[in-house]
Amino acid sequence: MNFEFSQEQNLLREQARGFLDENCPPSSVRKILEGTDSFDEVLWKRIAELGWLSTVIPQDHGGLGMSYYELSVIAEELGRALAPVPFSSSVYLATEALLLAGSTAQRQKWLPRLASGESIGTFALSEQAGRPTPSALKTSFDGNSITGTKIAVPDGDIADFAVVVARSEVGDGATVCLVELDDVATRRVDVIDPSRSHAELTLEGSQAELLGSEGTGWSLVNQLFDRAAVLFAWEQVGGCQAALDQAKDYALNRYAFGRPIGGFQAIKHKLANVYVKNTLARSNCYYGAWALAGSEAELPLAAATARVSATQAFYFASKENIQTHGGMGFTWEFDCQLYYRRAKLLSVGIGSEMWWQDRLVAAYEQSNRLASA
Amino acid sequence: MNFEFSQEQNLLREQARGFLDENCPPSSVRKILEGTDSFDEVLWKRIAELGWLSTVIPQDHGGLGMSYYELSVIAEELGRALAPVPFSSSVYLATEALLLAGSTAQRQKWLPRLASGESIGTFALSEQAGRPTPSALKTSFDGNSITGTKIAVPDGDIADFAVVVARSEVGDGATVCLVELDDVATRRVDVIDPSRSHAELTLEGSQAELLGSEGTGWSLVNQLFDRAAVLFAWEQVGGCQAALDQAKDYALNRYAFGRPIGGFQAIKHKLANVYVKNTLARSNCYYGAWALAGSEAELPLAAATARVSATQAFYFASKENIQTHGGMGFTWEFDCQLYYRRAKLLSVGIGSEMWWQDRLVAAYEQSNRLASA
Amino acid sequence: MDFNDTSQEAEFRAEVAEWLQQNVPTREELSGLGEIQQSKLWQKRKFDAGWACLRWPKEYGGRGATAIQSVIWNQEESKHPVPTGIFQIGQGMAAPTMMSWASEEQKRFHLPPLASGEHIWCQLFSEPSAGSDLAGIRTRAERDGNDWIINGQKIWTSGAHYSDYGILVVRTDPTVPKHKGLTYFFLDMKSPGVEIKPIKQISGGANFNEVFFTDVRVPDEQRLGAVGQGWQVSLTTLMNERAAIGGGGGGVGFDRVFRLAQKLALDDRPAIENGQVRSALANWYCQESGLKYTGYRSLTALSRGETPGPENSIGKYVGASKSQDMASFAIDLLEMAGILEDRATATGAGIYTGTYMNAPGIRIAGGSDEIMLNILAERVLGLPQDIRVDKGVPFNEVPSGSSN
Amino acid sequence: MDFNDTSQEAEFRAEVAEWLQQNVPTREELSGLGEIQQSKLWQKRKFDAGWACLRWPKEYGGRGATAIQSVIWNQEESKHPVPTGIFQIGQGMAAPTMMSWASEEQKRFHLPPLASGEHIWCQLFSEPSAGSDLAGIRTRAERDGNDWIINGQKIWTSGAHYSDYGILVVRTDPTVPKHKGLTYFFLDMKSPGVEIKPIKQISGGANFNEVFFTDVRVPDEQRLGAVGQGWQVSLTTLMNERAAIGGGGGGVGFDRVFRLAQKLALDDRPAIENGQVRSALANWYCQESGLKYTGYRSLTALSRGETPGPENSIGKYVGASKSQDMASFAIDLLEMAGILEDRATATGAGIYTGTYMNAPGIRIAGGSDEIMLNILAERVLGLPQDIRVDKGVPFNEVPSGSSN
Repeated sequence: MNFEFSQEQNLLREQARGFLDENCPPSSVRKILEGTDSFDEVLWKRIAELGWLSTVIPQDHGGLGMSYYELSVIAEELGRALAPVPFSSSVYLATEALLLAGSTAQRQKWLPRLASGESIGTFALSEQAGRPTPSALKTSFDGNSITGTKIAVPDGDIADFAVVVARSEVGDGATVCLVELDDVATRRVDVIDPSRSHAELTLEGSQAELLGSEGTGWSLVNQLFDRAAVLFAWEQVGGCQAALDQAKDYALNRYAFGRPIGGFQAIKHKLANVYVKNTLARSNCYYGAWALAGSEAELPLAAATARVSATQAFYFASKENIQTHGGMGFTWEFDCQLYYRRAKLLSVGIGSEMWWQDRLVAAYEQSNRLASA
Repeated sequence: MNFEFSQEQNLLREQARGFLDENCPPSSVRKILEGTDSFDEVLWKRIAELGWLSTVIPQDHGGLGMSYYELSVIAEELGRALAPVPFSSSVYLATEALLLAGSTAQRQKWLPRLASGESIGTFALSEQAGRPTPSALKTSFDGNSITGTKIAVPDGDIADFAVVVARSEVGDGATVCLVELDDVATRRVDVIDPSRSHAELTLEGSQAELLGSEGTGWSLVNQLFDRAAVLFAWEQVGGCQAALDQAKDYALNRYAFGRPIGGFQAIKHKLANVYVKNTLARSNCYYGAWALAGSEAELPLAAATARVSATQAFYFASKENIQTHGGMGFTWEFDCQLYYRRAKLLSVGIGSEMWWQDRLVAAYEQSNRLASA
Repeated sequence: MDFNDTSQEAEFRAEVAEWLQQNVPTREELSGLGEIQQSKLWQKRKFDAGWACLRWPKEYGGRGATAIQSVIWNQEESKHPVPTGIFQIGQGMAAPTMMSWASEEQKRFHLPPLASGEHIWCQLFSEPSAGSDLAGIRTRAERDGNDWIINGQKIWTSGAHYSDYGILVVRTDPTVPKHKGLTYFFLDMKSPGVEIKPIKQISGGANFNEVFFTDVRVPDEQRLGAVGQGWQVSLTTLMNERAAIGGGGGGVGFDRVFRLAQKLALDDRPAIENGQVRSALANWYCQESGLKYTGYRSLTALSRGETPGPENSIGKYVGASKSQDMASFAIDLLEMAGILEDRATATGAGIYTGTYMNAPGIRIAGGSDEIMLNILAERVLGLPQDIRVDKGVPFNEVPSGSSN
Repeated sequence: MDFNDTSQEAEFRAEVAEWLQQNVPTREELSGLGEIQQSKLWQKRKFDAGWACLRWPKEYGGRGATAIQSVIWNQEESKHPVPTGIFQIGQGMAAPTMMSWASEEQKRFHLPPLASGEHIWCQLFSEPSAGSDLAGIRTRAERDGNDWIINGQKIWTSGAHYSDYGILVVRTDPTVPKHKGLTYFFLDMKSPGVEIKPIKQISGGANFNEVFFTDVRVPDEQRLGAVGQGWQVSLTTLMNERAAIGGGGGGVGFDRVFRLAQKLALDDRPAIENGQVRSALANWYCQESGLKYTGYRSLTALSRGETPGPENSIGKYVGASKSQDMASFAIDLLEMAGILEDRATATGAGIYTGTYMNAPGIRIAGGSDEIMLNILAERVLGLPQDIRVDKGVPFNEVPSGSSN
């Protein structure tokens, strides 16, 4: 029994933190937020050089073949640094989709490129406002080409290919395709956190190939979401911790009524409550990482638990960080906004808190059915 | 435009408060809580003498024919005093049911007796755990007699008659009957707040007469609940205020670390939050009283709004009152428990917070449909 | 208790409604004008017809109306899309302070142009190191003959760039405890040495400014109250601020989220049918309704001649977090589309994200949540004040950490 | 990170499981015995076989086992319905204090009977006017030759009526600041002048007592630490208290409410299908799961030789309110049947109301919510302590209002 990261993993964390402190300070995030670039290309190249993109990709596909514990460590640090790069799209979504359902040819073609950073992948599901369901999908796939519009696709303007969910008349109602984006019309759209770019994809008979098999797409989306949820949750927990650190530092150094505001119980108890939520979320992320690293059966419940608690914790930490800063926290100049924006972006990225609460209870029901069967 | 009680109504409040301070101190409540009596019979007689039972009963049925504003004032004061008498059962439920649906003969027979306190009435709906629905009702009525078991009937052991909801094969699925309880087996049951007695009624072909018409019972239950909800909410708001007063007094007089605990922000902000919830609930009760006094169309929404906010406020005020008292609040000897018990009793008495949240949204949907039609 | 008008009230309402009907500026009249010109046009028209600042005495440009008449006016005016916001600080905060503290001559000179919209005023109170602790301001005023010379910096000044005058609190004696060394002035915003810089907010807007003072001269005649009495004068302003912003947080309201939930699908059914959605909506309705009727109760008190008290702090305190949480919830309901701010892409895009980004400011402006709770605890419930380590300490000896 | 046992751990677990299988008392053995006798029987059996107080050194009656072995033992033992609670204070709080502060002779004399269950100890710390402010106790001890004479009152003493010994903090010097005038003793609970009265709780139970001291003599040999050093000795006890109660609030757990929601109907469908029910359940699951794995992380730290820190305060803080709200919610789900405490009337009746009535005590006992938040803010986050008006003030000059 051992419920901590190993020494090697903690060493990786130290290295990652040191690297990001240097190569991804808040000013880098702000540069993307305020500028026209879609992502920090220099940072992305360096991350690729460090091998982070290839962490869980098998060695025979150009990866490091390490475990999800290492990837969790990296995710937390990227979340902490609010890194403005397409890591979640390319690694947690596109890479995982290929690992889950890619044919040998697809894996051989794409995994080495994803591992090296030569290609960026993403995932496109949403077509309209509201929670996606198979029956509401309009995008159609005829075996070779795909037609439909996908909104709010993360990194859609910079990705080389997208894993796209289309309607299916058979099976679970959905089919997943791989679409190269060279000839696809993409339009960058404004989102709540401009440090992470999003685009609308207009697919008009674009060439597409099946990923997995027809009519099993919805099941694949669910498996993919469970895996990505753990890694998104680690990013969120990293953000939680950074927001708490920022609030605490400010509360120690800002004086009112002749003393640091961190000495007033209103602030002390607020930040203690942030700490409590962060700690519970982090512990649930440990559980999630363990399930992702090995236990298929426990993954749906563990992933939902990590995801719900991390989403709630980041919203709370980021809004109370602004509140602790008072008026200064509401200025563009201060970095509080970066966490608050990212909190909301990450919270709907792969489905909202509500959606994951529902999935959590469904997973518990399922695990009970299995236990009693 | 005028959104306050009149001078006469405020005078009534002062009189009621003075009367209850004298005749219903916490020690009276505790006597019923700890003893074997079902209610404070002396207090009940005095309340009857004051005419409170007859407030809204028309003068030609032995009542005072006053408005629901006066009854709201009385309800708030009874709630504040936690009066251990069958007022809510007899006045908000049984009397209202007769006013809503009683035949001339039924009104002539029962209203004068309810007005004078000679008879106590109650209302019996629940048969099992969970939210009652027409389709789940098992109690049957054949036109003359009724058979079934009703659980957790307030004042069921002391009431002279009960308004009982039975299954119906026609209309809205329910029929309401009036059942005299002389020959009905009643068994007092233990409940969370023993200062208000409850009983199980076993109806085995007991004589019963129709109240209203067959197959309109569920609609009657809903109308009755809307009316009772406003009055329950006023009792709850009275309890909120008393719990806050108790907490505030203690916080001013209890010292820790060399100063009153009411000077610590943890306690200050806690009690300020209690005050905020109480104030919003009270304002919603004003709205409810106004709708009950005259506006049929707005009543469902106003009643649900008053009820939900008062239920939430009383739970919060009563639990944080204990918390403010620390260990002393957890002792049997202190009166904090009286509010905490009553809060939960009142919160499910005519349907839980969840139920009323659902009703609130339904009422809003309905008022929108009406507005757009 | 009666929501309906008395017959006099109904008559007054009809008169107001008719005048508005005939005098609200048309689109043509407003076209080509900026927001400030539009506001000034409308204010002047009201003033000329005797409908400006209804409760003010006639000699200062008002109508001498009752509180309830003023409420009726506001209710009727709010039915028309007319711009009114830019006069709020001058008419709602500076003017009541002038009425209490200025000379008769000053009142007759300054109040009519405030009522007519000719002059816009702003408020120069907060400083970078004095927010919640407002009495901890550092901007200095030093006497020089008949003038005072002001040096320092103010922040969070709405409308400084288009204001004619400002109300100003400064420190005239740093060697006495903080509340005792303050003095209150009003000044011409065009005075030499006044420099105004907009502050960009996290929401992207720039509704506030920093205002820098470099050797700005203000004549002693523009002092309100005695030297050292600035805190008491400020309290007049602040009490009126609370009444002015008491209404709530603005932004996304219940009805909008309700309609969104009716329209959006959740697992192929209308989202409004989901129990979690219903419960959240019900709670917000209770808050909105509770604030509305709390406001009505305050109006009734006002119409009876009572002063609205600190209980008005409830509105902003409850309303701000409600807006924030409703916006966050609405974004969640929209799922992936919720983050879009691109009106070309999604219907209603930007409305919820806009409120999400604005709400944190409402939780802070005009007294943070924490200050509101302190006010309620101390002034309504009578609980003790916080322990004050700076009490009785000369201002220049109070610890200030790195925040100075 | 690995939840599974190493091979040595698995071997140890098998050994434990087998011994438990063969030695847990049968129903027949326990029948006719009260809870205390049952507990003593089981404790003695464990002690005789070397399975009592595993982490203690062998010479004091333990096994000298590792932290992880102790965890494995607890996990396996908890699978059997054996009574263990009455020894918690003695073994979990008094014993660690003795180990740090008592003489070798005292340890050899007192620890083995604690391990064997022969002696039960209680804790005499809180007083009516000293709860959160524990160092504000007033019970006096005055020196008389080789004895100390104790007068005063303690409160919230679990098990005082069946305890053999008690650990006790008293004031030996009221003229110095409060933390400096305390001294720590242990005493024989059968000493003349000790009077014990049960306290009835709002939940109806009486798990706690008031203990009155009238001229109770305690030999100076039973002092732990120096005169005036009582606060430091108390901290040893309190740190262990926090670790002991860190596990959470007890009462109604997630799985029970989940099953209730599966079973109950809501609008003629299983309640578990309702979105509000699902959302509430999901949030509680996240809390329970988060506490569980936070606990595992502490165990891992423990097994690496680290001391569990104040972050253990989270368990009780989160768990208590969770229990309270879950019980309240379950009662609501049951609707009118929720208030029944009559087992004849309703299945599971009394379980939710019982937790509802018990939870407020958990939010207070062993450090209130507010104290827990202060501990987390100060000791984990490093935020400043509250302003202390009693700091450096002689205890008998500290304002105490009407609470003395």
